[in-house]
Amino acid sequence: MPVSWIMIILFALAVLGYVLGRRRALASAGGDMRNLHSLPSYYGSHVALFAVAPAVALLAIWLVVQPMVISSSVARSFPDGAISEGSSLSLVMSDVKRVADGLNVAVERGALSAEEAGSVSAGATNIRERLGSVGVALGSDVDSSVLDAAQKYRAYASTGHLIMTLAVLGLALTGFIYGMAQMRAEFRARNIVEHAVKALLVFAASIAVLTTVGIIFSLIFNTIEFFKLYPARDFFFGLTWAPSFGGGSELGMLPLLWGTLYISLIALAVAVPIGLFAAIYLSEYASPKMRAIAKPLLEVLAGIPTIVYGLFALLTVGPLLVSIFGREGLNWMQAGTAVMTAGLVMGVMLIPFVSSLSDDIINAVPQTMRDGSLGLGATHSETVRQVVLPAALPGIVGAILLAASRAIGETMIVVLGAGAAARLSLNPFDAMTTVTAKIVSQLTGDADFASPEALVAFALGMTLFVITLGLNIIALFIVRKYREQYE
Amino acid sequence: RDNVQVAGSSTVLPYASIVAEAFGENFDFPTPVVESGGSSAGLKRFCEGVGENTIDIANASRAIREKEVKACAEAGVSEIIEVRIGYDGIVFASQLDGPEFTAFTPSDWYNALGQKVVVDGALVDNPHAQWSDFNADLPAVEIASFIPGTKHGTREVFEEKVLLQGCEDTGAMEAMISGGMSEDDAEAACMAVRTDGKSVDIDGDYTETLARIDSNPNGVGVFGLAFYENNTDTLKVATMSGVAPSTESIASGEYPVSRPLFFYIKKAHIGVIPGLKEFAEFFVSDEIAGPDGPLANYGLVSDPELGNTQSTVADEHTMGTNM
Amino acid sequence: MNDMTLLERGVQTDDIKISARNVEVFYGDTHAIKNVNVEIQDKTVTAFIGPSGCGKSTFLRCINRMNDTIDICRVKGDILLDGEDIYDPKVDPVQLRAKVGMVFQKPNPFPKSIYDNVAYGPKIHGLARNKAELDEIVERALRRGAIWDEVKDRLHSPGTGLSGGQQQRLCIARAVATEPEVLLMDEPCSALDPIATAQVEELIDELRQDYSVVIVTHSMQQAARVSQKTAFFHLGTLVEYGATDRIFTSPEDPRTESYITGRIG
Amino acid sequence: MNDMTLLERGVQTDDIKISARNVEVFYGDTHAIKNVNVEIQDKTVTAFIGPSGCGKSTFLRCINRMNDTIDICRVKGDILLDGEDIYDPKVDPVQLRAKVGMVFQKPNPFPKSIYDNVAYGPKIHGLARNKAELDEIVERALRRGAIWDEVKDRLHSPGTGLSGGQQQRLCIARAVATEPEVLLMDEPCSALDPIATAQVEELIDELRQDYSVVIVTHSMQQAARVSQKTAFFHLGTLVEYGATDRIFTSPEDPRTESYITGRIG
Amino acid sequence: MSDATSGGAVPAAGSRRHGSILQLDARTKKRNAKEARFRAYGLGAIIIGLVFLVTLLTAIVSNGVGAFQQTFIEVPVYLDPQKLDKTGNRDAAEMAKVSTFGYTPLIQQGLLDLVDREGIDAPFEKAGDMKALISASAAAKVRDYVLANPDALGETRGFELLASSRVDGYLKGRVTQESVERDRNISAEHLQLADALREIGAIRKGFNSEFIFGADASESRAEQAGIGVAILGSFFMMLVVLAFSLPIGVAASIYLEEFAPKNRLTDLIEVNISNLAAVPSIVFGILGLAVFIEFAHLPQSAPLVGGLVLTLMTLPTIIISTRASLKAVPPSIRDAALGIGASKMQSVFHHVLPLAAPGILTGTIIGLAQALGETAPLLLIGMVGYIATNYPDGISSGFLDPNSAMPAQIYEWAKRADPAYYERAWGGIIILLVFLLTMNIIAIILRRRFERRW
Ligand SMILES: Nc1ncnc2c1ncn2[C@@H]1O[C@H](COP(=O)(O)OP(=O)(O)OP(=O)(O)O)[C@@H](O)[C@H]1O
Ligand SMILES: Nc1ncnc2c1ncn2[C@@H]1O[C@H](COP(=O)(O)OP(=O)(O)OP(=O)(O)O)[C@@H](O)[C@H]1O
Ligand SMILES: [Mg+2]
Ligand SMILES: [Mg+2]
Ligand SMILES: O=P([O-])([O-])[O-]
Repeated sequence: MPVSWIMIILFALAVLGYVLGRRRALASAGGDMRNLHSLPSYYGSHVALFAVAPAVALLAIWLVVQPMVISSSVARSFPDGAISEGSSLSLVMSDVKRVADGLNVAVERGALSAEEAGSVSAGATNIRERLGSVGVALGSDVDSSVLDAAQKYRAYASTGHLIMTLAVLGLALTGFIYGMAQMRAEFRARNIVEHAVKALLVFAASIAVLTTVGIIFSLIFNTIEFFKLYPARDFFFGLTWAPSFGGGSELGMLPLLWGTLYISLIALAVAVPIGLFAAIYLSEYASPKMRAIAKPLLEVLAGIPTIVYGLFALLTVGPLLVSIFGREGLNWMQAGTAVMTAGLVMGVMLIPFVSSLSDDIINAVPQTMRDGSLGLGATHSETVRQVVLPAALPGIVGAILLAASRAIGETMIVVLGAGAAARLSLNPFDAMTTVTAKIVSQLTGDADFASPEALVAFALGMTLFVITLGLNIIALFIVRKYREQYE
Repeated sequence: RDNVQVAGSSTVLPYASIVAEAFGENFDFPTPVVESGGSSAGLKRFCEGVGENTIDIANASRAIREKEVKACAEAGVSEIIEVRIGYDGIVFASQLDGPEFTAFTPSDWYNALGQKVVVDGALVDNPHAQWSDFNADLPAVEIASFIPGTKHGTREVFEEKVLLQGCEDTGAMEAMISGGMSEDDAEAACMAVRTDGKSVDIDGDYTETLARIDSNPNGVGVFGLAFYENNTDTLKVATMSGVAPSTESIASGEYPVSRPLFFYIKKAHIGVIPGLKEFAEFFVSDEIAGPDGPLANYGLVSDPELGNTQSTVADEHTMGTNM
Repeated sequence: MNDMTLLERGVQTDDIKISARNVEVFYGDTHAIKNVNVEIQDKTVTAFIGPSGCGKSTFLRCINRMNDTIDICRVKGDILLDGEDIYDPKVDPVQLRAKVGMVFQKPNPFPKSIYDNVAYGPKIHGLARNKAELDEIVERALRRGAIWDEVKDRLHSPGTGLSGGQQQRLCIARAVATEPEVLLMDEPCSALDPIATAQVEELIDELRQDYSVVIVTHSMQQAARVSQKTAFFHLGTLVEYGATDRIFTSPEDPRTESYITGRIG
Repeated sequence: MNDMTLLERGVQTDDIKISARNVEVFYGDTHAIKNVNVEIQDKTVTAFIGPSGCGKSTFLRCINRMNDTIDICRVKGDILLDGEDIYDPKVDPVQLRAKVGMVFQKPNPFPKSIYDNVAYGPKIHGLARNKAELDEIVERALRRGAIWDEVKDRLHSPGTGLSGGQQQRLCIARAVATEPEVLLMDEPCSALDPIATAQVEELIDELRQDYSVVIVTHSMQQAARVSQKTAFFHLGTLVEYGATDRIFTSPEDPRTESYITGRIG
Repeated sequence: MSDATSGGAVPAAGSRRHGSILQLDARTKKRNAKEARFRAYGLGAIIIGLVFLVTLLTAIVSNGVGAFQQTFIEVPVYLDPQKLDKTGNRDAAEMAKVSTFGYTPLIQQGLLDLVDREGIDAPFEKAGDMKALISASAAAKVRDYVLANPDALGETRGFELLASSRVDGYLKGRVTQESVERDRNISAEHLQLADALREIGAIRKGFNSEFIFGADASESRAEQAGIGVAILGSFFMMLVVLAFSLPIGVAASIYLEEFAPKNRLTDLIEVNISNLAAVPSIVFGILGLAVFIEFAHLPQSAPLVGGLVLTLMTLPTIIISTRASLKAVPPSIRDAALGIGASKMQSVFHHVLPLAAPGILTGTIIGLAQALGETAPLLLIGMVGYIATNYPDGISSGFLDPNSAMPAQIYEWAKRADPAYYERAWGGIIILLVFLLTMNIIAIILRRRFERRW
């Protein structure tokens, strides 16, 4: 039975469980839900939950584990000499799997009958071609040992699948009956259901953690590879960033890190005051109408594609700055692309991150706080600065951190606005670049993908990850320290 | 999967997309998907392994490297067909109504951008501020050049065919070697670009270079021939060592700065992915890749040895085996 | 209303601190205060009494324009402070509120330390020249709020961690710290035990020497104890206003009488 | 404490609803409740009195485990409801709170309509089978909370737009709507006028027929009027507990006496 | 105790002014000035923001409106059976063998004939000279027509074809007689011819619905490119993002803010989430490639995968804003619910969450806006390039078939050499913003319903 069918059956069981469970619980309470411990719907959900959750969990685990078990047992039975020169067991196994899958697909599409598929032999038919015709690619021709293994694989798999189907449906039924058996008036259905909901919440929270794990895993191997090719010391403490194709690149990350910091700082110096003042104005001073219009308008700033900002930096802001700070003006600036250009434009993009979130948080501060302050003869601005903002601080810090994060992660504006020069300089009118920009450029560049010049992207990603982690930990402690809770 | 999946170089992308579009129009196969993302990223995905969830063709603006071939083989991609589709000309262009940048030599570029140059017989840190400082025929304007960033394969070509050449021509190379550098070091030093802001690396694409030149009248930029040909109304191109860039002069080898473009086919997918072989053959057919085909029309320098390429594809001739 | 005639005479005496003329207040469509006329004397304690929901708080909030903060609230009529219309566009509500302090019905300490709660007013009004003076002001205010002993050891812990009654006294301390000329107190003793109540009443009495105090209370006894004048509100109207003694001994309006004797609510 | 002996006798009587043994409560390092032992009888009104900040609310919140929500609050000792330890890990605080309802010191209506405020409890406890029944429950609760007349025309306007006293009565109505077995009321009449107070007291008296009511009050009179038992707290300790008559007429502890006669605060 | 009186020793600090409330005292004036300044800063901030917005929008609109107009050219084409059906038996398979390359000359000849017939004075003799006027897409259009209507062979039919991007640019003023002087693709004479054809009505400018509904085209056919398929790609991606990131984000926030025990582990998760917000988006692409394509074997270039990657990228934004707004809900609300016997779960879902809804929606708006405009991660999972060529033919193929997304399409166009694409890129941005605004308006309406101050 295909997995989708099993899912449909489980779903049907859940619906049935809900209806029957609810009914039975009500019946046990003499039809009056006031005698029930929990609301009737909780009882229904309870039965549905027990019918489905364990079964789905089993199904999921089984689907992941079965192929592993089968391939290891097939691999074990593989004759030692059967692996040809220059190949490896894992490669052969992936061929085995592909052949096995291919035969299944062929049967499904009617290219082979089930018996034919079970009895094909390596010599008789050109399997590679026949599988090819149903869209299954094989890395090399199929020899008999692979074919045997594939047949074995198919046999195990179909047995496994049968057992799985029985086990899952059995478990579902057991859960169903168990759930039904508990349908008594005094049964604490709500607690169980809420535990399940809580488990869901935990699961959702753990997705964030899993993402982190995933990111680390998808970066770590290539990072290690990079450090095998390039000395870590030079990477972390090198003052020059000069990749070159012929080898002999200098890949010191400090200039990039400095650029990242510098640009983010300027961006925040623009976005935080503007955003915060805008938020304050919107939530404290603006008429509801103005707020209803201005807030979403500002939010549009967050939605303009960054490439537009990049072009804006390159074509408008850069030349403007040059005309003021360039040779004709103060002579601090050589060209339009500079930290300042990118920082300013990025700051504009980040305004809504600060303004909209802060506005919501400020708006949530209870009116009694304001009344308390105004009643003492404070001006509105004093109230805002000394009472409302401190009360809203944790949320505002969150918004600012989000903006900072966005600044660190931004590429397009940096590429177009700040130039691609990796440089350690204090002058904000110099061109610089950031870690993120370089991750993108090295990753999409032309260097040999196994060379340090390409792999450095992963090391940069990893390092940036660790650094921002550190910054976030610091931020957490600061927020803890200044947190104010109203009421 | 019933469509051909192509990924890789953004330089090859325009050509591949022209072919893919025509292929979709003229064949019953669905239009191939051509992703961009860079030669390296494309080859990396190409070498992930065989099977439906991997790509069939990798475009590259350089030849696949030894190490990559090895990595490919380790992942089971052992049979690769290499197809050279033509050449990408690299040109030097400036604002149409900017200063008279009409003729360059490699020496000029080396003098303008090299880190160490020869002045009055001595090797010194590059002191040149204006083009006319070293070549009176060039305009007396600030040096402002926009060259491909170190991520671009074009940069490699620029370094080897222009800077290194210029380094030798101006005698800087000699001065370096006589100054005690090994030949390799000297070569590396020749290809080092000054970092004082006169030369700006462009990590983006030619559109960005164009925008930079738009906003800086004295700027000179490095472009692909195709890009230039589509923007002749805003750019003027300079000759290199007296040769004007054109598909003809590049094909004949007169114009020195160009690089070959390739794509790589996963042989294991031929016969499996419908239309793969047809697409490859269509790509290199005379109608398409020939000197009058739409590719050449768009700026690809068509390969004088296109015939060989066609038979490579037809025979599914993989790399590393003899013809 | 006939009981108003009694007041009309007082209009020109200069010890009138606040006089309200034909005040009407609306919350949206709800007519919460109906044509109220009242004159509040300086250096007196005036008590507002009346059943819950009759508009005492609303009227109180009119006097220092705290109603401005409620969007849907509209105020009509004139309220004069020292003969000046507080709803005059030229009037700065901030300056007004510095003069007319307020203690709210629900204690609302700031989410700050106890010290900062009290020091806040003096700081913004610049009442202290230095830290020592500020400390002094804070201590004095907390003592007057009858809460000093309970909090002197935890001045820097949050004001929100206090008990209900403590919060109420903190808010009183906070209000007196700014030395307002008029102090509006909305049920300042509702959460206080008798002893604390007595102390606050003592404070009110003390304040009366210099200032004018308006207090909303539900306790007839308290009104009788602390106030010299009493105003009785009912369903948004000011039913009767006069000397406390008189109101409690010989109310003129039958409604006042029923309320005092506990018959209407 | 010697006054406890008086209670020890009552331990085995089966009309004990709640019994607290050696309860200690800490807020961080502050020791807010010190070794309190008390037995609260069923179908009785018990009054907690004592100066502000002495721990009445804290102890009250222990009884339905509302203190769980304060991070820094720790409770030691046992509190038994019908003989079962409510701090037992097996106990579901939710179920407990459904049985032991609470009216908070500061009125805290939900920012929803008046109707929804009251209907919420019955809804989540499944007390009504249909809309009509729910309407009935809501009306009855609002009537018992002595606020029906004032809000019957604006049931669907927000509960937060009510006056202080109205909010308090709304919260009372909300609590009785769920028909708890024990009702904890933290100064339920603090913002109420005498008439409303009388109505609430009537309600309390009515509730006593079936349930157990614990009320915190600062008004000796009120304690005397409504309660059968009175507990006097001082600085976190339970100083004296006994029949209300006795406490008010012949207190055993000198502190109780001083408090009742208005000498300590 | 005599707290109340013992404080009398302190001199009444800062003797109070008894001035008129109509006259501001010096200090109040100063404070009011400060207040006014503060307020002005706020207003200024908003104005600055709006000025930037207006500047950007003006730039976008002025650069992009051109994309919504397109030049068409009406050409009578003689469908020559000799060329198009060599066998003459109208066999579809046989006819399909004639590729677009076979059709091109017929079309060009058709135009040349038209020019001659109308007596327009033009220095062109060869059919090939007409190439510069007509889009390369024309051949496919005619071919499709012929294959669908074999009966038309031998007749002359009028086709409304796309003009080439240069002619289009000429009519829009982007290309001028002078600027084409150096253009290898077209000459000034062509432009004069175009003018003449316009006089007789064979060339006209019209609304470019193809741009809004069409598919991408190759580099050499800027005039044919449309963003329609990419819109669908983005649409399906946003469906995925919304379906996953909002529930997961809110659920995660609820757990962390309301249920999680406050310990090291939750701190770790918290830090971890804010850290994810700082991960460059391309790294999410790396992750997506590894997890969804290489590990889970989901198809490449599929909106489903793109959506999943963007979901992971948006989650931190939603979680951070949701947590901030949950934190802002006053504890008394929770107490009130718990006090009448609601479970923690009920108090959260019934009371806290609705009050936090505005903040959640804001986070969602911003997160989705970010996701909608993001290109970098799509680069690695194969959604950037020449991809969107066909409309998906159903819901599941909408999620699974190769497709691009609006920002990726725009990014691609902006890179292309033909200046006509530059205009399309901006036009695409206009459409992207319209899409974004529609999305926002829905969220904003919802948000306003939840907003209230208590
Ligand atoms: N959340 C808290 N954090 C720290 N301390 C607290 C907290 N809540 C109460 N306290 C302290 O515990 C003690 C007892 O407080 P509780 O609220 O129980 O007093 P109470 O008897 O109810 O007083 P009142 O009559 O003023 O309401 C007080 O000293 C108070 O400051
Ligand atoms: N923000 C508001 N929105 C709408 N109506 C309101 C608002 N505040 C008060 N009201 C209504 O105005 C009337 C007067 O309210 P007010 O608060 O002045 O009463 P009060 O006399 O202070 O009562 P209490 O003694 O209960 O505090 C009441 O009916 C109340 O419901
Ligand atoms: Mg009131
Ligand atoms: Mg209390
Ligand atoms: O994209 P490229 O690899 O050609 O630079």
